[in-house]
Amino acid sequence: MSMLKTTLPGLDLKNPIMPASGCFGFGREYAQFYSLDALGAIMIKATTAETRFGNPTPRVAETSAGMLNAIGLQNPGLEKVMNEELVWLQQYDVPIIANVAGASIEEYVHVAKEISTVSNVKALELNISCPNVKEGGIAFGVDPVIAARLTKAVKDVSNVPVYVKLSPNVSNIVDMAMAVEEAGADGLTMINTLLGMRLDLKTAQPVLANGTGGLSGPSIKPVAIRMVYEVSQKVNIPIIGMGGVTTAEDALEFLYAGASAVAVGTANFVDPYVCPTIIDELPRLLTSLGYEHVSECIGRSWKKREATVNHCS
Amino acid sequence: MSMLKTTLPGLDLKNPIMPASGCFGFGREYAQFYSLDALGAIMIKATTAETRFGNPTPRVAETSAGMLNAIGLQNPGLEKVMNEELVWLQQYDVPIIANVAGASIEEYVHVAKEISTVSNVKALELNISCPNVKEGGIAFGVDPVIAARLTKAVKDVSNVPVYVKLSPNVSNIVDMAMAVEEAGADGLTMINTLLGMRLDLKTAQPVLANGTGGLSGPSIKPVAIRMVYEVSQKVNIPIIGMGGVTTAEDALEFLYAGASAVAVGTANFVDPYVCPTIIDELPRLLTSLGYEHVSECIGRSWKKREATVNHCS
Amino acid sequence: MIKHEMMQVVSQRPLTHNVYELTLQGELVRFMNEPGQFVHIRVNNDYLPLLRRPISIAEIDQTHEQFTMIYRAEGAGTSLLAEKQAGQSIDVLGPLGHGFPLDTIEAGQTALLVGGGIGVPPLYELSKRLREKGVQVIHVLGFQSKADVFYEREFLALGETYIATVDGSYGTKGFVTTVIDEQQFSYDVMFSCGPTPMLKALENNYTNKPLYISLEERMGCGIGACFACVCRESEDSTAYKKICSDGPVFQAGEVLL
Amino acid sequence: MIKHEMMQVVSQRPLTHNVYELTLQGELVRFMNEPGQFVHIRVNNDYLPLLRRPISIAEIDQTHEQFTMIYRAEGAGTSLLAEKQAGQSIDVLGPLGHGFPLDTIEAGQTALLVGGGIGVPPLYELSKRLREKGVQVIHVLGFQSKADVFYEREFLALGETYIATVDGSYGTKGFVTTVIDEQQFSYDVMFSCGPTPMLKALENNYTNKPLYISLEERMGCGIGACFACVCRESEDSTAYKKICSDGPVFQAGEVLL
Ligand SMILES: Cc1cc2nc3c(=O)[nH]c(=O)nc-3n(C[C@H](O)[C@H](O)[C@H](O)COP(=O)(O)OP(=O)(O)OC[C@H]3O[C@@H](n4cnc5c(N)ncnc54)[C@H](O)[C@@H]3O)c2cc1C
Ligand SMILES: Cc1cc2nc3c(=O)[nH]c(=O)nc-3n(C[C@H](O)[C@H](O)[C@H](O)COP(=O)(O)OP(=O)(O)OC[C@H]3O[C@@H](n4cnc5c(N)ncnc54)[C@H](O)[C@@H]3O)c2cc1C
Ligand SMILES: Cc1cc2nc3c(=O)[nH]c(=O)nc-3n(C[C@H](O)[C@H](O)[C@H](O)COP(=O)(O)O)c2cc1C
Ligand SMILES: Cc1cc2nc3c(=O)[nH]c(=O)nc-3n(C[C@H](O)[C@H](O)[C@H](O)COP(=O)(O)O)c2cc1C
Ligand code: FES
Ligand code: FES
Repeated sequence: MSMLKTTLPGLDLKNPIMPASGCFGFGREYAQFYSLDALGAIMIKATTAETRFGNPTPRVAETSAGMLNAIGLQNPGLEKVMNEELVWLQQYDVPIIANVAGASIEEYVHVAKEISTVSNVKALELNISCPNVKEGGIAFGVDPVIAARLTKAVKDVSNVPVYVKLSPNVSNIVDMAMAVEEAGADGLTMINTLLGMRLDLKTAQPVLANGTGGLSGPSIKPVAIRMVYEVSQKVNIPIIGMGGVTTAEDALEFLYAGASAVAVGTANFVDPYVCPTIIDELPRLLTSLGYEHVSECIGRSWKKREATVNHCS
Repeated sequence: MSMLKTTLPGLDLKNPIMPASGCFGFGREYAQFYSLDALGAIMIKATTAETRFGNPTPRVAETSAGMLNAIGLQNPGLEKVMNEELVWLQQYDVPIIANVAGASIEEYVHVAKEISTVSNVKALELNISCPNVKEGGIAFGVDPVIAARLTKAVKDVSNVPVYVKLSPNVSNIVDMAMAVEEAGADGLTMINTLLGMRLDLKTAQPVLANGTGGLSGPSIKPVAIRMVYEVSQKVNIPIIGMGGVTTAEDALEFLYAGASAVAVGTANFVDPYVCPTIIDELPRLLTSLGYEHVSECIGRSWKKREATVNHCS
Repeated sequence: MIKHEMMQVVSQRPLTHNVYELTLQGELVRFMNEPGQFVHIRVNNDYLPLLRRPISIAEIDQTHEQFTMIYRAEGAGTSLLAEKQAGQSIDVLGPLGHGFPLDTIEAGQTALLVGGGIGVPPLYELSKRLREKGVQVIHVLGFQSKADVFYEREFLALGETYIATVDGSYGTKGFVTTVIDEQQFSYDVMFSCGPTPMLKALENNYTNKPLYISLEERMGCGIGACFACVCRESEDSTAYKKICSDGPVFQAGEVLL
Repeated sequence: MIKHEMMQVVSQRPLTHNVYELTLQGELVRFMNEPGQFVHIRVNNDYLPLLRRPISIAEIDQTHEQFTMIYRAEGAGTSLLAEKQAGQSIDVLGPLGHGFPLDTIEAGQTALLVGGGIGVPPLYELSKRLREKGVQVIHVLGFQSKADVFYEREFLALGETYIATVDGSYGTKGFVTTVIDEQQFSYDVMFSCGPTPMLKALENNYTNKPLYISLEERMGCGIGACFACVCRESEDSTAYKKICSDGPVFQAGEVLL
């Protein structure tokens, strides 16, 4: 397994594969299928200061090789997440990346400050890009200035490294990435969902009660790969890549593009074992392609072969 | 057939279905399969001032329910398009929408001025959004100010109405749409392709010689529907919608979203008869849903039922 | 215990022009116990369609490790499901959720089972289990028209069965509530599954006896992880239930319809 | 004349561990004439995979309205194609492009047919047609290893046949050029299909006789409409040819490799 070992700010990962936020709850459900110890890390569902009910239903719709969701940040709220979910997760030897959300900079700061004190929370993931929250989420995600301000405010209070989750719904993803890097982000996670919509044939109305929703799944992978490729060449902080990953081959494509680790979202709904399956298959895939360590693949699409052979295992 | 009759600035359409630019060449190839008279209109391949070879090959790659292309505006150049392709197209009773491209405002203006004098060219489609042209195309497509300036310059010289083709690779598509509307655009066409990428598993290199390419096909439909829905509520000029249309149901979804007509791109490669098939099936579909005229469907997702019952046939 | 298994198709047959009965075999059946639970089915190995489809368990046969589903082939997923043939295998996740509580009623008492359209199937296993327990069952089943009626004979074999059709082409013209109002059944517990407007009508009109209802919602994970399928507990609180894991069966009033 | 037809699978059989021979039947065959043309195949009704796959016509049987393809099952599309069985139908667009020009050689003359790997198939129909015309044929076929060799017997039945394998496990160790250089064949026209490096080597090394080559490129439409498959005519001009409609067969020098 040591060929998969990966080190990122705040995170000592057995392997670079983890479930993406919002697609794995707080782990309880998937623990019915396999031990969560197998995972590199777990990105838990977005947490806000108070309990949130989120959007009306229907909240999901299917598209060609993808799905739309408009959950609307439903979560049990900071207190319950800290006192129940994170405590329950302590039984596993797996670092937690806490996805932090809010409707104001103050809310983000409050949640970040508190949740980053929990011992198994090894990093924060700033969810500045959720397209389903209307009270301001959108503005954070598409404006480099606000994103940087938010990043800085959270960095100031966080006990653990801060990863900023980028929205793909922007003209220039590199600008966003560089702005949050400069503001002190320790890493990036990307991409969140693309804003999309589906209309019902009979009623002509949106299938989602919320109207629009976030597009995820295999259909968005080419956009995600392009963005990781662009951003990884311009920033010096690591990237956790995601968007449509379903197989070990998909995960490898993200590493090639420049991600240091890979998250799996929608695919968990299709196959509850998808994360451990990818973790199992990755070493074989790497070996078959002549790699000795996963780190050799990172950014290989744009780095010279020579430049990547010194791996850290 | 009169239930499909559609009138747009410069365009008297037998039906609202037309092949999208770049996916139909100049019509010659598809004329081997059916008479081009069947089509509502034809959007011809982007035309530039001089012959362009475009990008190196491979120029296409497959993705989940989609494809990437990086053709790079290859075309025979203005003179040949005017003297050969458009002359050949005269034999058909079908309005031509000429897709105009260039590397500078001057080139756009020159091409627009000349090509808009050809008698079967009933409208121009300003291709400000081609993600594959590096010399400046991108800037036009993501900056409202430049897009407006270009639109105005072309409007000043064009003999026919000007439709501006919007890029989806922007933070705010409504801003772009409103900017070009204010600059005098007679209509909008949307969306062009999403910028994407695919890496080869063995070499770790991009599959496309150009690196990135434009994503099209069913996978992008939810993004296109969302954008047409947003823009159609904010502008007073008509929209020709596109992005992943494969069936009559898909076309109807675009009408519901707010498009007045619909273009079909990638699907032509899969099924050369796709346009006439959609045109055949549309009346039956409309009737089965209780519509008497295609115009009743336009913007139905956001308009009140009452507001749309006065149709124009 | 939730299992994931490639189950074998034992048989598939049409019950009406668009409703099919599909029987699957596999070890997963051993874990099925409550009537009203469902399975989450992946109809295709690739991404078209991407998501699983939730379908109720209509009958459980532990002896042969088989269970039966009854579903309407309508959209992309169920249409593909209808093409499956004996000998093929299907990717099943289940059993999921909590079913109808059998312990709310005792031998000798009477249960009123009210089903609407494609909500009828889970009532079949429920009815069998209630009968096994010595409970009397009355079935009131609503359909659009005569052509949509299925399993009348099967329900009749278990107890009194009334059919309502919206267009009156069979049984009583009207809704299940038309039958219930006409017949003035005396019963102890009502169990129901069907479209939300029907469940609402039952919840509003028949308040003097316990009522259990099974809900439907579009799902992502089907196991409680994604928050796609929630419903509120009441209008003025953020408290919620997940239909996939807390339900799909709830007591009337437990959640907001 | 390009046709679009749902053609019937007559037979499918493996030739090597990953190369298959697939025979289809249908009216479309009537329009096939030039050896070296190809068909564009939709392997699935849905969008996975989305694009058609270009495959050469390896043999034409007008009597039975059948034609044969030989292809390597590797990626998503060809792997699905390999699952098709007799009796099923496949969506075919064709025949496409321009094949090898038979009129460049006369009865009594000798043709040298040089194929590499999965470029070998179109040479089979070509060889048959040349023989029909009274032309002598010599075949030089290159493969990776012994396990990859196919159709040796079929080619032998038409004329002298030399095999080269990269690892030397069968025939001559090396490339097709190794064989050609060793044997010093005397011939009148060379026809070739295979990987671009091979075609380049032929174009550079054997310049004293006419050479026709068949090219491959990733395709969109397959009929000349999308500009996906172009190649330049020369380095210093914007002139180009489309492989799908102007080719796939070109005379050496006509396009830039
Ligand atoms: C707990 C539960 C039990 C069910 N039991 C049965 C049953 O026994 N028999 C039966 O015929 N149907 C049942 N349904 C409804 C069934 O899930 C849908 O009819 C089916 O998912 C539609 O899929 P499709 O491929 O035909 O439609 P599509 O239109 O292709 O579906 C698109 C998406 O919407 C979802 N969807 C569409 N309609 C529904 C719906 N009514 N409920 C939930 N999701 C929907 C699909 O699952 C899919 O994700 C049940 C639903 C739930 C939640
Ligand atoms: C004119 C022509 C004739 C051909 N004849 C044959 C033949 O007789 N036998 C045979 O085995 N192969 C032939 N090929 C190559 C064949 O088209 C590819 O092997 C096949 O498309 C790969 O598809 P896949 O699903 O296995 O791969 P994937 O990796 O799933 O393909 C992804 C995409 O890339 C394209 N692609 C991948 N490799 C190639 C390639 N080498 N050439 C063109 N497109 C490619 C696919 O068509 C598809 O669009 C021919 C190609 C051309 C252009
Ligand atoms: C149902 C659902 C809920 C999600 N919730 C969150 C969330 O709470 N916070 C967040 O940052 N991202 C959320 N996401 C986005 C995913 O973490 C991920 O970025 C995205 O889905 C792309 O990955 P995928 O294609 O593998 O799903 C959610 C996605 C889905 C499908
Ligand atoms: C191969 C290819 C070439 C294209 N060339 C052009 C072009 O020249 N000009 C243009 O405006 N759009 C071009 N497009 C974009 C299409 O016109 C269309 O906007 C896009 O493909 C989305 O529609 P679709 O999903 O139906 O293909 C091209 C698309 C493809 C796939
Ligand atoms: S479907 Fe995911 S929580 Fe119910
Ligand atoms: S594949 Fe479209 S032009 Fe050749």
